[in-house]
This record gives sequence, structure tokens and C-alpha cells, in this order.
Amino acid sequence: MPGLEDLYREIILDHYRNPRNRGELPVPPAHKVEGFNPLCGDEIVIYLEVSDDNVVNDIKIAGQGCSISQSSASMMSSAVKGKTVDEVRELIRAFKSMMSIHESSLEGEGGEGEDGAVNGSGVKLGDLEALRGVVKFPVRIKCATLAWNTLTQALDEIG
Amino acid sequence: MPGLEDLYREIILDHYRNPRNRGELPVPPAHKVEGFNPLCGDEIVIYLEVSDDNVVNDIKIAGQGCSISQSSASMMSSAVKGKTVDEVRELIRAFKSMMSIHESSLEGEGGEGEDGAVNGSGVKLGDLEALRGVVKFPVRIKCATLAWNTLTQALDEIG
Amino acid sequence: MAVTPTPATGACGRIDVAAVKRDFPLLHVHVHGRPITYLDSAATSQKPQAVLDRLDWYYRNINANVHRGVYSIAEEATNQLETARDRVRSFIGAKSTAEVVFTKNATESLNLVIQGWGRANLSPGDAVVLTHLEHHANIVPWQILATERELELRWVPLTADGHLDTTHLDQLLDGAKAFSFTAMSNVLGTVTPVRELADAARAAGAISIVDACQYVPHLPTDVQAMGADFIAFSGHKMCGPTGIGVLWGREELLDAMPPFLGGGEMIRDVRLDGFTPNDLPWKFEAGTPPIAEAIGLGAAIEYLETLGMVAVRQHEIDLVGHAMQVLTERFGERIQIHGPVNPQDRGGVLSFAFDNLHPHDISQVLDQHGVCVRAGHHCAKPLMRVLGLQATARASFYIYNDEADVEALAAALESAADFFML
Amino acid sequence: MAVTPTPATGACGRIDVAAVKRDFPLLHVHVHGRPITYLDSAATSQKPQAVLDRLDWYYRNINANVHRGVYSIAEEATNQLETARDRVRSFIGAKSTAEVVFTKNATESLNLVIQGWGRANLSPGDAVVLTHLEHHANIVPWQILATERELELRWVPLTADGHLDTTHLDQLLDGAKAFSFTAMSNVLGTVTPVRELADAARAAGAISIVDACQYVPHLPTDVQAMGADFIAFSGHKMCGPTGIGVLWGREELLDAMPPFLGGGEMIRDVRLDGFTPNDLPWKFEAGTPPIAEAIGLGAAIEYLETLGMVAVRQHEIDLVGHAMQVLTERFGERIQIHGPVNPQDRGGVLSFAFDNLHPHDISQVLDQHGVCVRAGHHCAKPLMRVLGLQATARASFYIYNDEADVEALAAALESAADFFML
Ligand SMILES: Cc1ncc(COP(=O)(O)O)c(C=O)c1O
Ligand SMILES: Cc1ncc(COP(=O)(O)O)c(C=O)c1O
Repeated sequence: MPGLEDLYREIILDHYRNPRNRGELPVPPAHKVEGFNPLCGDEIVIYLEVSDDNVVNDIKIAGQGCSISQSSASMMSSAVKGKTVDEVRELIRAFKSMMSIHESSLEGEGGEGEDGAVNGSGVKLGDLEALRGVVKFPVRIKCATLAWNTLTQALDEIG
Repeated sequence: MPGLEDLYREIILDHYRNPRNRGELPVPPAHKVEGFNPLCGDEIVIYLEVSDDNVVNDIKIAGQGCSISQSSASMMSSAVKGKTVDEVRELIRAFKSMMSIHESSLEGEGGEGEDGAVNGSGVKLGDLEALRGVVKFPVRIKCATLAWNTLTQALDEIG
Repeated sequence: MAVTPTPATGACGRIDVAAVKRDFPLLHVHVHGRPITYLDSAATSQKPQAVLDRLDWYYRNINANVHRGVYSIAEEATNQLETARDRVRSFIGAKSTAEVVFTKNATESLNLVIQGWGRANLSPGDAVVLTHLEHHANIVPWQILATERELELRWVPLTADGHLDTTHLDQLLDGAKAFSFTAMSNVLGTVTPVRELADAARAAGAISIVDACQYVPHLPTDVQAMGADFIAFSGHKMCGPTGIGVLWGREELLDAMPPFLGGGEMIRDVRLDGFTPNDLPWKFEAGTPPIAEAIGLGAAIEYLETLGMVAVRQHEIDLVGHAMQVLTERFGERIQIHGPVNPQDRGGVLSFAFDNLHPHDISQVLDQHGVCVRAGHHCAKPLMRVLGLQATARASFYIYNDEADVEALAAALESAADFFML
Repeated sequence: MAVTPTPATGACGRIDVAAVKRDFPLLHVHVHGRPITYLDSAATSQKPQAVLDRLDWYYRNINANVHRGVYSIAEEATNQLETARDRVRSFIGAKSTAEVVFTKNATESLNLVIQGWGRANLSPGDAVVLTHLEHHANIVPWQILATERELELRWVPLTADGHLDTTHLDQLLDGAKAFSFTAMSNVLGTVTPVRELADAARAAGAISIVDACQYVPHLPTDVQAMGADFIAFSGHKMCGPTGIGVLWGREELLDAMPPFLGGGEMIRDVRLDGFTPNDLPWKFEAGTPPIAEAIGLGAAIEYLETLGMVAVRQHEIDLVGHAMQVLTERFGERIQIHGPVNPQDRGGVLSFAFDNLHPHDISQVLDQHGVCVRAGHHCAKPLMRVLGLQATARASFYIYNDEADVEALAAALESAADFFML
């Protein structure tokens, strides 16, 4: 049985206690999107400011949730700031692929998620690797991916 | 566990092999009623001729079914012929009470059926007592009572 | 470690929790190397050995399809199934087994009556009254029907301490056709005044439907005294197996209702051009019933009857009162317990907020200590919104819990706070 | 006593019936002092020890409510439930677990699709095609809907030897919206040409719904090869526990269907003014699922997979062929076996008339010899009427039956004739 230390790495707790990029941005120019985890009631609000040359100029996070959803959002905000939209989409794919390994094997489609697997994509997840342990706690995967799904929605809406 | 001999008494088999009052009667003056056991598909047709002074002048039985339903009908026909309608109703009550002991205790209303219990009513069942063993085979109770329920219906329709 | 006996437990005396605990195999497993402390019986209860034995006995000795078999084991399976039905009947004080319908869970029971009675009796513009305390099982079926039939749903609000606010009940019930409410909240633990509510419904000409999922396992139940028209509950919350639920309804109402699911068992006759439904209760039991499950539920009821439901109720009042006291003394402002203040007004359910920790994180850390509590919206999202909460942590108690379990909970909470060092 | 192996049983080889029999505890009980001969698997199958062990293991070690619990045993219960779903998925060759819905029995599965798909897609005057072979579970829900929606029900008739008479199928399907048919008759044993029928439906623009209750337990099942849109079956007929059924449907069709029962688990969000349904398959699973039952079904599938479904099918063809031969040789004109003449065309079901004895009487006497057969209309009254029968006696075979069971049946029939001396 996986233990607490697999889930709550020190860096996760650090982001939970001291969330980065917390706050709001004026809309417009920023774009605002809300995400919602129906399972646990976690809510997240992302303010995203993308420049004309498709670079994430600024991002702020509001909302409430458990340590996993909040730290994942905080780490995400640090990771995407300054990146191009394409790079961000790459990162989202890599992150979600890391999160999906267990979920997909649970649902018996073990083969499918492998394609875009972490190492295959060549994207460096850095600190985000700390969230890898979440896959051992399937119920919490949705907490970890909430911010990322919401970010995808924001990017899709910006177009 | 109850055995075959509890169910198929010799007299029952005799009535099955040599059913009494088998046939039809002209309608009118006879009254015709069909009964149906949805459980096993048994069918019975009763032709009943009641005189103006409320005596069962004649009765005939047609239809198909298992040994229990057929012999019960045959024994019933012998038992009611020549009786007044009131006496027949008494007999039906006594017979159904004998049949309901187990059924009602199964359905948890053990108290209810007792009132009209065989001995309480004072009615002599005679040969019909041979059907008592049927209560040990709850599934077959409906076979044994089919003819009697159909007879009740006939009496009700005659009015 | 047993709860202090009170003279009020009645003839059945008090519950010997240590002995009860021995009857439940799962309570002896270890989680993360520690003995389990199971505090999630409001979600599902554990099962005593007697229930597991009954299931096993059924499958080994008499497993056969019911109601039509002429051979011995089929007769015996039928006999056992109907005996279990009668046990349910007497456990809830129903008049006849015709009124006891087996379903797969309380949710199906509620859907059966809401869709069955509702489709036959409700027309556009009709009003139905619910309460803010309801579980999704008593909301969503109404919403489905409300859309289909253009019904108006009205809601009984709450008081600040988590009771139903019945101030304007008569107004809400005015012209309503049905009042559907919980007998005990699975989130706040609130025990509602069922008789009073059912009487108000009847006075207004509405039928009453009671979600008794959290009531029947924990309090002595007498449907005559409750005065409602339908009650629904699940076997798995009362020491029985999964896969079995019950709908009780007044015979005349059940009789007037159309069948719900069509198929074998629920018919008297089928022709190419139509069918005739069977007698109650089988009219509402289409297909092969959950046979082993119903028989297992019978064994669960026997078990509960041995303890005595009066004693069960007193045990839970005592234990939840004790827990409220211990947690408040130990954590003061750091813990906030939702719902009624008086343990007499609540079942064995304790929802709380602790130290600004998210319920998911609390539950996760508690698990490391072998303590099982539930975190989330408890299938009562409208209630959570009314309360202004996203989620709660919920400890719920049953016959096998004692003061040691409360102590384990408190200790685990302490280490959760330490762990997150917020 | 094992059936003679034929080269046709494929890679999996033949079934070692003696070994299989040892795995089923109930097959070792005695009835009226004689070892039981269980020949009623079409009604419900017996359960191997491995399934009983799995149920017991679940309740002793991980019993907890699923899908929302954060603690270990709840995660493990969820994991096991979803693993069982995946086992069902691969057993029937479904593309995704999103297409595998757990219900309480095949009857609920059929009602779910008939009421759910039907209410969303059928309007007055629409036609639906059924067959004369159908079980009540695939008739009555249509009749309920037909009354509600003023549908026309059309029927595929039978040939003299109990096959579907597809001569006018295209005409019957012309303009029809759905074709709902059995994959194998529980009365005549007829295995229907599912692929051909599903293709004909598709060509006519109708969806196809298959009652696979008697098919999945007995033949290798591949929903892709079958080509139908929905299939329904029950766990209890395939070595699994009571209280569990399955509906498989094409994802796009399930997606487009409205929810059936409302409650917990099947929602994504609930507000006072409405709800959003959950993803597939949970959208159709309201309330606490039959958790132990689903996990038990998973164990049953593992058991069947060990035997190999190709071998199971061959075993049943061999055994039913043997039985037909033995009974005909022994009793000649005295026995009349209903349904297809060629064992290849039928499942392990043998309905018969014997010596003018009523099926109830046959079954009753057989029981004295420990032989369990079913007597009656087998929940297919329209079929019985078409056949001009009131009832039949039915012996049905499964993996644990062998030639000794056929011999016991024949011997018991002999004494039934003696007993009644007609
Ligand atoms: C062909 C067929 N369809 C449907 C059913 C109904 O299955 P269940 O009673 O498990 O719902 C049965 C079994 O009784 C059957 O044999
Ligand atoms: C108050 C209440 N109502 C209804 C239900 C639904 O019960 P089930 O999931 O057994 O159908 C529950 C349990 O989850 C409950 O607590």
C-alpha cells in the first residue's frame, strides 16, 4: 500500500502552504476560466494573459481546494509563465500522460496512454514530477488534473 | 423434507387416472366458467347447473392440467353434486382454509388463516382431506385450489 | 471501552460493543500496519459473520431460481426469500408482506415510487415538496420527472442549527401532490420529525415519501407510527449485503400504481397483445430477484433484532454525544461540528471542518492511521451549497464503534494537523 | 463419465467435468437422500468455490462504498469493482469499459435500454420488431412502452423446427425503429443468427437489442462480431452471484440516451434547479452499485475463461446431442423433444413432453430422485401459446453436467412413468 510520503512530497506541501501566483488579473486583457471537481467540490479560477505572439505573459490562480489540487495549480502557474502556447500545450500533454498511467490501466486500456508517456514526449516536467505519486491514489488524480483541464479550456477559448 | 407419498395419495392418483364428471353440459341451462393457473398453465372449465332451489344439480369438468389440479377438480365435482349453494360455499371455505395454512404462514400472517380452520368450521372434507399434503409443497397449492377458485367465480356469477 | 450504560436503553439493555466487534471480520484487518477504525457506516456498514455465513449457506445448499421451481431446493430458496421478506415486514411494522418490495438499493426504491407513482399521478403544473437536507437519490429522480412533466419543486429550508425550518411548511404544502423527505440527514445527522411531516402532508392532501436510508439501520422503525405512505431504505447500510434495497408502501397505493420494470416474475399472464401484472409485491419485482441478498438481509435483521433497536439507538446517542464532547474539548475552535447540537436530535453522523484542512487531506492522513472517514459532498450537493460548504469530513458511528474509535479519530486528527503544519 | 473429446474443441481442449464438479459445493448436497442432479442452469447456474471465496474475501477485507472514498479499503473496493467491469469488457469483446453498465439483472438491463432509448427515440406509430421466441423480459417492457407511446409491435414467427422464420424479415423490419431479439431461446434452445439479424436491422435503419441471457454464459461472445447495438445478460446464469446484470451498448448510443434511474453516482453535479449526468458508464448506475456482486461476477468470468468458452460450447453441443440420443433411444415415441433437431443449432437446453405426464408432475417425481428440472412456461407464455403448449419440462446443461446426469434424468423419467402408471 502506498504511503503518505508518496502523495505529499515536500515540494507539494510547500506549494500548498505558499501558493505561487495567487490572485486575480484584470479581465480583459486577461482571460478568466473556472474549473470544478465534482467529486470533492474543489474549485479553481484561472486568469490567463497571453500576448499577441502567443506567450503566457501572466497567470493568476484563485479558488479553493485540497492540497493536491491547490499545489498542482500553483506548480502549473510557475511552470507555464513565459512559455509559448505551444510549449504549454506540450506540457499539459506530458503532465496528463503522467497522470493517466494508472487511470487508464484501471480502466483496462493499459496500452493507450503509453504513446505520449512522460519520457516519450521529451518534455521536462521538473518539479511537477513530484505529483507522480498521485497516480497511486486514483481518487486524487482528478484533484491533480483539475488545474490542467481548466488551463486547456482557457487556451481553447482564447483560440 | 416431505416425500412423494405426502403429495400423491392413492386417492388423488385414482381421481387423476379416472376423473369423475368429466365432460360438458349444455349452456344454458348450465353456467360455464374458465379458470387459469398462470404459474403452470393449467386450465379448467367448469359447467355448473344449479336448480331454482339452489341445489347443484349437475357439474362437469373440462380442461387440462397436472395431477393435482385435475384430481382436485374431480374430487370437488363429486363433493359438491347434490349440495345446496350454501353448503358448497361452506365446503369451499373449509377446503381453502386447509390449503392456506402453509401459504399464510409463509407470508407471515400465520394468525389469519386459523379462524376458518378445518376443524373449526365443522365441515367434513372426507376424501378431500387427501389433498392436505399439498400444503407441504407450496408451489403446488395453486394447482389444488384452481378448481375451487373457479367454482367460487361460477357461484358469484350465478349470483 | 464500552459506552457507559444509561438506564434509558430499555428492556434490551445496552450493547456489548466488544462482543459486537468480534462478530465483524472486517474490523480486524489492518491498514498501513494499524488496526482499522471504521467510521464510515453512513456510506455502508460492515457485515457480521452471521450474514456472511447465511450467504455462503444459501449458495452451497439451496441456490436455485425462485417462485416457479417444483423441486426441493427451488422451493426452499423461495421459502427463504419470502421468509426474509416477512422479517423485513415485522422489522418495520408493516401490515403485510404485500407491502414489502425488494429492489437493488434505496435509490431504485425511490425511483420506483417517484417514477411509478409520479407518472401515474402528476400533471404539468403540479407541485412537489422536498427539503434542503435531501440526498441526490431523493432529488434527481424528481428533477427528471419535473422536466418530463413540468412539475414545480418546492424546498423546505433549514434553520441555522441544521433542522428543517417548518415555519412555512403549510404554505409550501398548499396544493402540493407529494412531500418527499429524509428521515435522517446523512450529512448533518439531523433526525427529522417524520410523523409531524407526514401528517402535514396528509392534511394538505399530499402523499408522503420518506428516504429512510439512514433511519431504518439506526432507529426502531414502525411505519404505522411514522404515518408516511412510502419509505425507502438499503440493506447494505444495515449489516446486510450490497445489491438489496426495500420499498415499503401502503397496499392501496402500491395496488393503484402501474408496474415499473417489465419482465418475468412481475406478470400473471402475457399474450402477444398485452400482459396482466402479478399480485403485490411481485408486481414490482421484475426478473430474477437478488435472492442471496434478500436472504442475507434477513440475517442482518435477525442480528440487529438480537441487539435490539432501542439499544442501538441509545448506543449511538451516547457515542455521538461522547464524540462531540471529546472533539470539542480537545480541539476547541479548531473543529467545527455541523448540524444539531443535541445528540438526541441526531443520528450517529458527525460532519466537521477541522483546522482549515481540506476534507480530502484529512481523510487521506487519517487513512494512514487506519481511520476511515468520508470526505466530500456526501451526495448532497444542494445541501452543501446551502451550507456554503464545498465538502466536509464525516465520521459516522454504528453498533460496533466505541470510545476507543473516538480516541483513534482524535489522535489521527492531531497528526493530520501536525503533518500539514499550516 | 466425461463427454468424449472431439478434435473441434480447439486450443482450450475439452472440459474435465469431474474436476469442474468438484469446484461447485452445491453439486455435492443430497436431496431426499440422493446426490443432486442439477439440470436447471438455464434458470440459474450453480457457483464455483472461487466465486464464493471472492464474495467472502470482499466482505472480510475491503467492504466499503465505492467511487468517493479516499481511504484504502474504499480505493481498493473501487479498484476491484472497476477491474471486474474490465473483465466483463474483455469477456464480451467490448471496446471500452464506458460501454459496460452494471445492473441488477438482465431484466433491468433490457428495461434500461427499452425505456431509456425508447422514450427518447420512439413516437406514436413507430414500429418495433420482436420474435415469438422471446422471454417476458424482452416483451413486457415493450408492451409497457407500446401502450405509453402507441407503438406497433411486430413479431418474427417460427418455423416448424423452432427456428426463426426470416422469410419475411425485411418486410417486418421495413420502417421499424428497433429489432429486439434473443440470441438463444431459453425454452427451445434455438441459437439465433445474431449477426444476420443485426445486419438486417441495420440495413433497415433499426437499432438491434439482443437478449443474450442464455448466450453469454454458454458461447464465446464477441460484441463486435455480433454486430448488434445493445446486449443484455445476467451474472447469476454464468456462475456469478444473484443481484448483478450487464447492459452493453455502443458508446455513441449510450451517450445519447437520457439517464434511467436518478441518484448518487450517476451525476456530475446537482443544483436545486437541475443536474448534470456523469460520464459513461456511471451515468446509468444510480445509487450504491451491487459491489460484491460485480466483483463476484469478475471471479465467475475468470473461472469460465480458465475453462475456455470454445470448450464450454463444444461440451454443451456434445452433451445435449448425447442426451437427445439417449432419451430418444430409450423412450422412442414416449418422449417429444421440442426445438431444433441438430445439437449444433441449440444451446444446452432440452424442453420435452413425456408420456402425457404434466411437467409439474414430472418435475415433482424427478425431485424425489434428486433430479432438478424446471416445469412451466419458462417466462415465455407467448411462445408456449404459439407452440400450442401449456407447459414443458426443461432440463438444461452446463459445464458441470455429464453423461451420468443424463443417465440420472432418464432413470428418473422411467420411475415417473411407473409412479403414475397411466
Ligand atoms: C432468455 C432470457 N431472457 C431474460 C431472462 C431474464 O433474466 P433475469 O431474470 O436474470 O433478469 C432470462 C432468464 O430468466 C432468460 O432466459
Ligand atoms: C440519506 C440517503 N438516501 C439515499 C441513499 C442512497 O442509498 P443507496 O446508494 O444504497 O441507493 C443514501 C446512501 O448513500 C443516503 O444516505
